[in-house]
Amino acid sequence: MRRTAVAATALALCATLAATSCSSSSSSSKGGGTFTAILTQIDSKAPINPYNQSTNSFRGYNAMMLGWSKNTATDPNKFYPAIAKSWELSPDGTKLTVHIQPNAKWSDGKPVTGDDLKLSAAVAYAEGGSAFAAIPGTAGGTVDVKVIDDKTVEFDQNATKPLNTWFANVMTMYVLPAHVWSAQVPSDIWDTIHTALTGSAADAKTAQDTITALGKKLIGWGPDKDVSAGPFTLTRVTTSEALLTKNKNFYDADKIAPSQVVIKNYQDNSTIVNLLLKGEIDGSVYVAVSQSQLDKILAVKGNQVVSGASPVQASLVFNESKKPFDNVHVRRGLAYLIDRAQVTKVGESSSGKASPYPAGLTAAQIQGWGVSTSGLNAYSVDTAKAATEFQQAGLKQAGGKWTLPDGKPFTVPIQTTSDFNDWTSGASNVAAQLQAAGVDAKVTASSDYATYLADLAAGKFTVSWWLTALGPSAYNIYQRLYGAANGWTLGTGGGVAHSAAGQSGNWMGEAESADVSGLGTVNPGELTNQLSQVPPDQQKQIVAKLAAFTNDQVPAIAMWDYVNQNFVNTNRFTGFPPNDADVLRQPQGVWMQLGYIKAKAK
Amino acid sequence: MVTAVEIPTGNTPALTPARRGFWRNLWRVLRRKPTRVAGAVIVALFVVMGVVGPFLYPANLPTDPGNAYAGPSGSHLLGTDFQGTDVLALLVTGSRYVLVAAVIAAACTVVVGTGIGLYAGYRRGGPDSVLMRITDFIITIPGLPLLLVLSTLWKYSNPLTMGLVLGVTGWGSVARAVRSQTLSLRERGFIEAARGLGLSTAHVVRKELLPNVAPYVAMNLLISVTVYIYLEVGLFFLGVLPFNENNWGVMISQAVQNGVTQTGQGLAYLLSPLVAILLLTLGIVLLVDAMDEVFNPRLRED
Amino acid sequence: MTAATQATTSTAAAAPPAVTIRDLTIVYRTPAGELPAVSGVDLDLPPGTITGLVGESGSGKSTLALSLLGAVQRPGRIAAGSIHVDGLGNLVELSAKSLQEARGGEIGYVFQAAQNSLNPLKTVGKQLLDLGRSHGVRDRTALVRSAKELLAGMGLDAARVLDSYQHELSGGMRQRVGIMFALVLNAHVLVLDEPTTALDMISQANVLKIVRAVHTERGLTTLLVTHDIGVVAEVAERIAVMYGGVVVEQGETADVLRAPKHPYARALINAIPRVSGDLSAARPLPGRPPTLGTIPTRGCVFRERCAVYAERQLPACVAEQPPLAPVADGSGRLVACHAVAVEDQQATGETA
Amino acid sequence: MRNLLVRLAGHLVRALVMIWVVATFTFFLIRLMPGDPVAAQYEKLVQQGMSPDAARNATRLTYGFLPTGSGWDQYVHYLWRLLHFDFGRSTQTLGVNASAEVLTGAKWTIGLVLAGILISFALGTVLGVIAAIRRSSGVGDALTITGSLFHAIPQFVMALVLITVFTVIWPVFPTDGNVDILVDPGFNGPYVASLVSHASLPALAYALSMFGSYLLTMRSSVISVLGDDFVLAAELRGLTRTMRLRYIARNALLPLFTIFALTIGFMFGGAVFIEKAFNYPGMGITLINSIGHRDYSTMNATFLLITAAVIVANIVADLLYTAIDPRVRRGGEAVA
Repeated sequence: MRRTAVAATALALCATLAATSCSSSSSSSKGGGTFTAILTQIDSKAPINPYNQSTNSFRGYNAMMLGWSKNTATDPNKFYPAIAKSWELSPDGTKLTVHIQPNAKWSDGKPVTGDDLKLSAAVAYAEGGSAFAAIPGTAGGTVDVKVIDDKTVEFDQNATKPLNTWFANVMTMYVLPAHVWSAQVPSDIWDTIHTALTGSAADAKTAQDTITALGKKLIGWGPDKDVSAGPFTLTRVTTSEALLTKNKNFYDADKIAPSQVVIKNYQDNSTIVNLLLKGEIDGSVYVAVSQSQLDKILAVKGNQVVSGASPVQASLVFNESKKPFDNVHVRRGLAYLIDRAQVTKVGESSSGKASPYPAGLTAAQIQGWGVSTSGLNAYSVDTAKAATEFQQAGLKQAGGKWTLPDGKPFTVPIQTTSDFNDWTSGASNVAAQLQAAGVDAKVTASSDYATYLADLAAGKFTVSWWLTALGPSAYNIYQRLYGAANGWTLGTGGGVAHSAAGQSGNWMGEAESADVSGLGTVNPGELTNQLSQVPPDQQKQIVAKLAAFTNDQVPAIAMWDYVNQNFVNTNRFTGFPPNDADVLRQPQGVWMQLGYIKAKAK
Repeated sequence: MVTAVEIPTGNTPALTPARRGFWRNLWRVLRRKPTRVAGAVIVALFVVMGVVGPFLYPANLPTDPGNAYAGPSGSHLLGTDFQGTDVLALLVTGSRYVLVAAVIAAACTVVVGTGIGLYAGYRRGGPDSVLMRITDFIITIPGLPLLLVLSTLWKYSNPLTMGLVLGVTGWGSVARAVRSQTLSLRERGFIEAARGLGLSTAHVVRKELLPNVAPYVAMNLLISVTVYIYLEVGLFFLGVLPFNENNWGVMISQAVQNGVTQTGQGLAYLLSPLVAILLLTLGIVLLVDAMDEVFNPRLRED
Repeated sequence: MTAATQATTSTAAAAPPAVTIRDLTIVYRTPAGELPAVSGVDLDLPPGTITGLVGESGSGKSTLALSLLGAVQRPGRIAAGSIHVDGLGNLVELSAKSLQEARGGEIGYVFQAAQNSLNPLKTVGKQLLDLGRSHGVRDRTALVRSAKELLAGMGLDAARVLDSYQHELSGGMRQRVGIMFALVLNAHVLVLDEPTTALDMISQANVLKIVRAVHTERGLTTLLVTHDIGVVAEVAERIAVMYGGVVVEQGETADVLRAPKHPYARALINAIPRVSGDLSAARPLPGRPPTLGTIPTRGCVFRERCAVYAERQLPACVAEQPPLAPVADGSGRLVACHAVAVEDQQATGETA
Repeated sequence: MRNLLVRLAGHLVRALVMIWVVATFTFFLIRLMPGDPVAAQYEKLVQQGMSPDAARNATRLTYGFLPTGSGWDQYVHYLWRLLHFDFGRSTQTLGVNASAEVLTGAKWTIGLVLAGILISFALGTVLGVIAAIRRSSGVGDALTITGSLFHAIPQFVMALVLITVFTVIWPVFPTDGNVDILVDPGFNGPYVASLVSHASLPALAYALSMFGSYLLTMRSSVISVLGDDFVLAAELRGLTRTMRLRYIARNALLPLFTIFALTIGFMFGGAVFIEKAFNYPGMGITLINSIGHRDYSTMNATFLLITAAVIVANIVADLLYTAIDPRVRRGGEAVA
């Protein structure tokens, strides 16, 4: 559609310019194989450097990792092969041997070798890869990288403080072309890294500073011309689009159907929806749309939704340092008053599902971790139960309005930000529902997300939106509720310390522990911290305990689980992954590498 | 030698017609064209809406959650919004914030602008150049970007603060125009003459200067109202303003964000505030047209 | 104070044209309907004379002057009457094209507020060329040459003036430039609208001297519109006094100034303080001059300010506007006054 | 000529002072803004699905680009760098020069603004002359009211209307961006056509929202010139109608230069609305993004650039005015 639109307006000009040049260019773009995708950020000024947040190195297209995570709810260590064709992890989990794809070549024809991986690791130290910290004794840190041969590399973890997340963190290392990057990296970089990790305190400090300075220099750098080991190379980029061309040297080039990919910038929701309405998008990332937009989009020929669970949940979190929200009965009472299905319908009708239980987990996570739902309270709307809870908290009802014990009105300001429409709409619906139930609720909005976060951090809120259940790892999930935002910070010895509300970044202000019938006294922060250290079967028990605790104490009322909703169009390509496929949580470039997305027979 | 003798002439400068019988004049000019009467009526209606409107819906707005994005119907004259709230109710209750903020901003602009312009033009010399440098600064600094930054700093919790912030950023051109008008009145000897008669500064400013800049100021007040409504609503449209109460800007912003422009569903929801704004503008434009004729007889039709 | 009035008819140029205005009525459209600014005026400009047209502002004298170029500005229009110029015919009936050619061609006009009669953004020379182009002048060099001659004749540095913008010229210079523009295309009828207003004394005298000189040299028929009787006294052979849109007295300048007949003319002339006379003898005219809306529609237009009417209350003054009629003394003077007519009748009655 | 140079020198001095004042003002204003760029980045990444650990690592380097030291030190440092045209590094596109960030956007904004101004100026002045000459007829009235209305319709409303009409109802124009990525860049037909078709709607939105004020100003300017004596004088000298219209137009255009400069400032400011609506990657978008990311360097640079544009526009307008109006150009000294 869009191509014709351009051609239509171009017609007049073409007539006066050169008719031939017009037709030739449109045929070149036809080719049959342009796949149009959407990514969150494109920036024409950005370097081709995957570590820069504004980058022209797009994961799965022209940026490659060792492997692609399956992002499974319970096991973060499941990976699809990428640059690493296969790997072995030692039983204690501290030694990883990676075998590079034998056919892997850079787009300029040079093979991908162990040296590339070694240099990539060095850059990761400088730029902040998760498993690569140039600080001695870092738990879950890589201490050495050894090139065994051209196609084999060994990674070693700090054996004294191993973490179960290390493997995943190494596998998600970006692989960079050594022959392009080595000019930017000092040849003695590995000596510096070793000094930083094992040298004397003073030497280590100097070495760390050198590495930090290198990182600062490298972050803004990128090669002028893209050299990629992925299925595509970057051809050019404008401020709102990027054009990638198929890399003939890619090791699995046969699997890649499109001859080129256009990536659109997800600058603005309405633009994306417009493109979807024109059927121009072959594959999108998650796009938030209203129900009416969804209906319209799906009415367009070829448009389909492929969706899967997403480890993200929108919750209303309480500032428990404010009265009466420190009282669990007030929180429960409010939970009983809000019809979450209705809020979801208003706020996130198409790509959200009302959360079944406020437990800090999405429905999929509850299932994945095998949490028994029989013990969980669904907090279905029940004004009688709400009244009981409120009365237990000492609230009074007068003339249909709830008041505080001292007779002052019970007000519930709900903080949202103008940046996110689903939150704003949802918040006004919650407010409307609470008002109808005699609770004086109102919506207040921070002007933008940065201000919102600052307001939260400064405790300038009462009830606010917060993303919870951010997985996939269990630690990550509960760290959102029982982490730094709630006062639990990692101590030096691997344990956690709790600081009081309003201090050290504690803005939720929950008590350090609470008694829960059937569980006893629970310190959720400590339990959460254990999640990063124990093996999977123990994690399950902890998750169950934390779910029960959260469901009982209601530090947050989960409103909806986001649905990872990818729009695809089958007019030009077919063979998209099925619903709930784990690959949906990776970009479409990865789908192609794994054999999905085929050109449609003409 | 020729003795120049002036026959006493009745040649008065066309400067002062506004001073007497402004209202009578306005009414006469209004009556000349039905469109102008319509303009006055529209403006009056909106004023009534802003004053009385919110009292019509003291409790919760009528909402019909099962019937979102509805078109106009008997039960919802202007349809419903994304959560089924009655658009007419939103429109009426949302008028006050927008109108009050715009009027405050316009008043602020006019008062500050006129004050500074008069003072600078009257005093000349040092105070003048200091004030004019400040004015230049206000004019030069890009207003909208400034508001964007200010919107993160301020809590526009009520129309008063909103209006003040808008007004504070917008008085520059009024000040400059009033100053140059004052200077030209000076040149025509108004001030010297008045002072020669031993009149006090306050008197000169109040009786001689103010009435002469009043027409310009009055029209600017009206026009500023429309400008500020747009600015305000525009900021909401950009989604950079936090909102605490329902208003037209929030309606537009929500309608656009919920995809009304793309799906056409709930068009009444998007169009109602837009049309309300355009209608109010039209009213003000027509009224200004009439005032223009009262104040500038030169523009008067033959 | 002498009225220098040698009516020397130039023999060099073609005979100056006569201008005859008959029953001219010019009305302005106002919200209150069409109101006359000039009503039923008869005026003759004998060939080769300078006629002074005096009156207060609002008397219709400027409108009358504009009508001589067929250029009454909207919302005014010529409602009735004729303006006959020798060689052009009746201006009222001329086509727009012929009128445009006549303006600046046969009829030159020197503008009232002389200081703003030039386009501020163009030099005098450029505007001269524009003038030539508008009138289809082929020979530009000749045009410039005659402009330079005219300017030099008026005592100006011609080359420099042509290269100047309006704001670089003094008031007196601008007025001379205005005269140059009016005459450079060999006009034979010259209309001067307040040519000396806003000039200093010396400039006034110079301009008047020039007016007299060019009038004589080029054999013109000139109408000089002014509110300044001194100016008329200085240069005009004939004078016409206007009030409220009608000519109330007309005659030889010397006669009229010596013994004005119409009460208004008398009041006007009495209002002038004589250089030699007693200041207290100068009596200002009471009341305000009428505007379009306040001109009496019935009876004598001057009635309300008329000392004679105040004294004698003639019924005719209320009933109708007196016609402009010759006075009995045989001087050829015309006066529009019931009282004068009555006196004349009485006088003739007495002599008869 | 000397006159012109003296004027120019005066302008430059005042411009520099103004830029310093604005630079100082924005420096402190921006530092008063709530929110921390790193926190915002972190949460955005997390919201996009990055794990907290990865997000924390990804944002760690940003700290290195935040200014350190006391407010005064930062200010002095900032001014010192400004003297060298160094606007600092962006934290949004980490490590990239803020000036590059802003100039990339500016290029597109300037193109749109110029196109918008040209169209609106042509449309506004022509219609303004008609409205003035026909001011007592229905045509004149209609033009005046239309002008006032269009003048009053805000840019974002205009943009919304154009988008709805020309990209949704009757999709003849592309909706977003500045050029079609598939077209080979360079000076060739398709590329230019793509640029033009992408710029059409936003430029039209500018033009439609601006021509009203040109129309109204031109109208009252023409009416005022029509009352000037020299116009009547020209008629009485028998100048042809065309000649007289030319006199009127040239004189009436003078006051427009003043509003021309104001307009440019207004347009650069208004770029935010139009670029946001059309997703056109100009300075307005850069500004919004930099505010959202709390990218201080880029915000500062954008502010300064917009201010500089307004100042330069003012100077250019004044110099043009000087060049056209001999009263200013050649001073007031009389010949004799």
